[in-house]
Amino acid sequence: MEAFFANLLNGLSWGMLLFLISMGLTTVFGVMGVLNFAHGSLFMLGAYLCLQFVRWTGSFWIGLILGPPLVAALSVLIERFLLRPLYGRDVSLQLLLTFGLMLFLDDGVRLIWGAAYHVVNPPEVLSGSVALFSRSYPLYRLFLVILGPIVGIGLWAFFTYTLWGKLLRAAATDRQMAEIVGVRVPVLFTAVFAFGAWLAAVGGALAAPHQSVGPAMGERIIIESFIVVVIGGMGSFPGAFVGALVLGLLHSFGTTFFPQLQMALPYILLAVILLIRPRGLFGAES
Amino acid sequence: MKNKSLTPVLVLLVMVFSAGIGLAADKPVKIGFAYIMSGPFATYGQFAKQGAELAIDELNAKGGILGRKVESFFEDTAGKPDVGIRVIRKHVFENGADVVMGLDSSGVAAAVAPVMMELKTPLLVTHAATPDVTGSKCNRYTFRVSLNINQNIAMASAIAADMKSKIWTTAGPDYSFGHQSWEYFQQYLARKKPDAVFLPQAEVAFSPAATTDFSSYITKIMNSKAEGVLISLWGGNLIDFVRQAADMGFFDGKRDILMTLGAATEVLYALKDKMPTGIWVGTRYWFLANDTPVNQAFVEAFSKRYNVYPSYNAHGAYAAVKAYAAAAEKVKSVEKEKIVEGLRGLSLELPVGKITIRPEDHQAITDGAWGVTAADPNYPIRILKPIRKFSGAEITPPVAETGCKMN
Amino acid sequence: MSTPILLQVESLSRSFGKFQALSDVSLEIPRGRLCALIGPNGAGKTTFYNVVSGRYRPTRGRVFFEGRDITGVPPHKLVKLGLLRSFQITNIFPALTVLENVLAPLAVMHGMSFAFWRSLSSQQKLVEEALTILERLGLAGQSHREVSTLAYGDKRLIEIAIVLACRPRLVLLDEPTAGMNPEETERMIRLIHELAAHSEITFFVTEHDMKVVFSVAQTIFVLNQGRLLAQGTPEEIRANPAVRQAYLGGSLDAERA
Amino acid sequence: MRIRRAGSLWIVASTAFLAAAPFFLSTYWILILTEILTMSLFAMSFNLLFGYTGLLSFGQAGIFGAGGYLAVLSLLHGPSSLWGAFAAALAGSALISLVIGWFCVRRDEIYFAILTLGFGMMLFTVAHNWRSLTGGSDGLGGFTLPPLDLFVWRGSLADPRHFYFLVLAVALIGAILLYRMVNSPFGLMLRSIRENTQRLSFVGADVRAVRLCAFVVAGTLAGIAGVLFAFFNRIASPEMLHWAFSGKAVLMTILGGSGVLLGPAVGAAIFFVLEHVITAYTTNWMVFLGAILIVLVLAFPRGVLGSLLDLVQRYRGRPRS
Repeated sequence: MEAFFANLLNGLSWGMLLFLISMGLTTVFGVMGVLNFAHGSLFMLGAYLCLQFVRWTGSFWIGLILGPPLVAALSVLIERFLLRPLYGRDVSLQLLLTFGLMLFLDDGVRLIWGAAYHVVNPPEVLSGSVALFSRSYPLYRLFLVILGPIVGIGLWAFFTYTLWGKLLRAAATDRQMAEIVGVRVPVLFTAVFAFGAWLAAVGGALAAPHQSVGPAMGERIIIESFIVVVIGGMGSFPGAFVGALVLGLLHSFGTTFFPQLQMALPYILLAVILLIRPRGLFGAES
Repeated sequence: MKNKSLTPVLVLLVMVFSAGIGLAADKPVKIGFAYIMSGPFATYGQFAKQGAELAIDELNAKGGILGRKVESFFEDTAGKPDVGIRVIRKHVFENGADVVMGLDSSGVAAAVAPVMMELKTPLLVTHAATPDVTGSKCNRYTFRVSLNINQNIAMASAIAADMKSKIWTTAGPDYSFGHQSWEYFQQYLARKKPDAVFLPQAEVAFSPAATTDFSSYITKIMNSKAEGVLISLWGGNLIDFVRQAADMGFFDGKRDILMTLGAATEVLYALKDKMPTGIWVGTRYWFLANDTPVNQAFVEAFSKRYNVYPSYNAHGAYAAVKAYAAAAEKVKSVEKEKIVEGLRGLSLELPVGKITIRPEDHQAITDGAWGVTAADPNYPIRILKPIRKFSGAEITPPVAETGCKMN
Repeated sequence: MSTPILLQVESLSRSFGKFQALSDVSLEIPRGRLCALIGPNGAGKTTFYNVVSGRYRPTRGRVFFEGRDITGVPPHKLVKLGLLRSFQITNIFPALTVLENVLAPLAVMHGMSFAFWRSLSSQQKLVEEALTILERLGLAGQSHREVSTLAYGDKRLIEIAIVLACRPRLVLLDEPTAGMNPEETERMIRLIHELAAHSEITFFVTEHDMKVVFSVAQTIFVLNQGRLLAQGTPEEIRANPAVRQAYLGGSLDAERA
Repeated sequence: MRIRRAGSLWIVASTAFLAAAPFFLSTYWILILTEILTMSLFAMSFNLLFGYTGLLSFGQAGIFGAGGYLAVLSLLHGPSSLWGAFAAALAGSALISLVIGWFCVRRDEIYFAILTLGFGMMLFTVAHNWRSLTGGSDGLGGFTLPPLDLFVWRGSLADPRHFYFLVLAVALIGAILLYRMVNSPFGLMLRSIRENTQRLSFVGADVRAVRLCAFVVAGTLAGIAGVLFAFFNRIASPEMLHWAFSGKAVLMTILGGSGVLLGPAVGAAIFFVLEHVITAYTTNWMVFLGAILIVLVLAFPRGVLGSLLDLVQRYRGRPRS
């Protein structure tokens, strides 16, 4: 029983990180139709910037608050000067461009911060562990598990109740409609891309105390977030939440029960879901 | 590209003439290095480069090899077999390397080693630990100056034999390195301790290389009935594992733990005081393991130049350059076939201790050291105290066991 | 073979949830007669087309084509039988040339979808057939242009060309002049007349533009709120008070004026 | 099809160059050229799906790698015959692509891409984890290269020049096959599917079957390219099946131009030469490669070859057809 709960918590905390990253990915895809390969690199930048702020100020919170806006600012430039010329052209060009961006950023951080592995400590309040089911469980992980739904609810409220949120949602479901009702699409696109980047960077900053910070940490997570987005349904927010949870739990329980298959499990899940529900769990069927 | 056609002819002419007239001293000795210089494991390439450059500068300061200057070329294998083969071919055909050294990933080493038979150029493996390179895939041109899996695991099993744990499990990377480490551990420990029990394959914890969240593997081990754990994770994986395991109460003293590469300095530098104390850890070279003048000079020169203590990969590259120089001096030539003869059976004093390259399989018989992690105010990182040293002879499996058939 | 009635629809109904899009529509289209379907917005014209062309299954009722029950037969099988539809929004192959747009359906018709070793340009028969169709539509001169570079009206013609390439006996034309300027509309009307007169093809048109309908059709069917309101010659329809009522008076007269 | 005469002149000239290359290039550049040709075949096979049919496959590497493994397995456990190895890979990769394709061609666009990625990664897992058969992560090597038996003449594949000619011949055959294919009625079906899948099915074509056919052809050619790659490196390694390797084909194709048959080949050449030039100056080559890619995408949106052909056309004053 305690093993079950431990696995549950393990899966949930990993799922929550995945959720944050996939949220940005799915928003950007849903609204802009851009599949951003460099999304993982923005996640990585969030982690590195957090590391840098921790070095300067010693405070994780400052890194968490100040790092992501910087990444968002960078992505405004990326959207404005690199992506924008490609709108309306073949989607493959965006794919290639963001792929080039990924190479650039992944190796670029190595030039700035070096190739060594870096470690960011969790903030004082969240370090250590608590007793749970006759086991000790890291406080930081519990923080992630709780933070996930809070962020999820926050985003949900944002998308449901605020004007910007409604606009985003409208644009995600029907871009032309948004244009007709007078949304300034270029501004919206920039904002959406920056918002996605901000979410990715928040994820990166939150991941920093949890895993070592190194180049290409984004490359590892990008495929898993792709899978989350696709099984959840492209552009679907609840889909990203459920997809991330499913993948997180599959990871933790799969390790215990299907160790030989664990590498293939996400892909098997992906194939099965896409064959049964072609547009993902929460995707609108065409 | 156009005048490439003339290059071989010219080179040949130059060689013939220079051999005849004795102008060989003018031509530098070229060493081609192939390491991971990009991506998540780039730190290994960087360390190796530091070690190699230190060794080359030392040699050149003393007039080079046989009076010839030593030149180096570095190429990035990216940790991929096809790229590894391409850059080794580039070294041989394009850079005109007299010898090639390096290789971090076992997969790359396993792919490159057989190709050396066609390239007819000596290869000194300095990091990759797969037994095959000096085992089933051994060949005339492939050598290894660093510790391999078998040697390291022999030490691990010797230490494990003295522990009270009977039931063992493993946490390792889910590729050949992790699986082989576990298989040799079972084989060696069963010899020393026949009543040892090993958990079946489905109950041990092998994690894919891309894993960053180890919690489920840690949970799996903690829930098993194992008393002892062999951890063959390394690099970033090990750092993540140790941090997450510490938070989950894994190091509560209830189980015996062996980390085969826990004493790697890149790991210790990253973890600093997050590395628990009192854990048995191994490495391929520990900078405090012996106090010979050679080692002291190396550690001093290295830390002065780069501001960090030398990692095992830095030592590997350093050792390879020094071994090559020694072989060249021994046979008074850098001609490839002669170097092969020179390396066979070569003995020399290195920072790690005295090594001998076994002529039968080209594996270096090298001393090793494990130790228990401890805090020391004089060092920014955890150090090993006490240290248990092993002689090369006792940890190197006999040639018959390696599966090597030298041709 | 030559049944006088080409298409026969028997009490066709289709509902979406509670909404009854079509109820109990019955009509007959004789071979060679140019017929049109009209009705105010939301009258069920598009649903009717979608049901007849096999995109939707009817909730009730049957469709017969040349005496054969085709209820629920999918579109690509109807093509083989000779029943085709054109699309309201231009539905062509944008980056292909004009000629290729016609060759593609022709290759399908000739069972050459999988011929991978023969050169396309050496298929004389195919190319000639394609050029004949293009000539008829006045597009032969542009056969090597990419269709995405054509004017809107010409793109609509490509749509017709694709349909003709499938050797249809009955073509459902869904608003063939939608979005066209007067000149293009004029040309389309002439074309439909000409094709109807000089080929074996029967056309069944829906239109918004009453002018087009009344200048083209020999028989007109009026659909209102999913029901067949009236049918007859243009004169009869014009005189029908129920139809006038459905179109809120005025509009029919306005068209005439 | 456009600019035909000048185009065929170029093709004849470059074929002549490729055929004569071993007589004046250094061994290293012959090896690089061998790799370029192998990757060209792989990328062109990918482009039959991507550029011509509009299907972005991220699982192409899975079949490429499977071809390589099957050839090596047939050498290790069967006769030492080059043609036997090719036959095993051909049959195997055709069968594998038939099975994978059967599932994947039902989906469009991004869903097709992700689904193929999933199947490719399943194949990767098999190669990576089935240690007793595939050698696991270290790959499957240790075979002796079969003799190059041309019935009238015997060569040695260990000789880089002989190996080069084999690769050149296979790549040329592949290119000719693809050329005939894209200019056939079948090729027109593929392009029509790319342009408007729904429209084609409305004129009575069996779109799924056509797509499946293209998938099998592309897969089989990829498998053959995989054999060449495995033989060239003397090993079949799991990396060959990884999605990142498919990514390489995507990269080369878009770089060269997906709208032109030889675009992927040009892209492969650019990629290798770029890599070579950049690594000669810096070890931080990925930063530069990334930056150059970004510039190329913005400057040559139709790929280098595609954009060049456009330029030539504009120069000649003909309207873009």
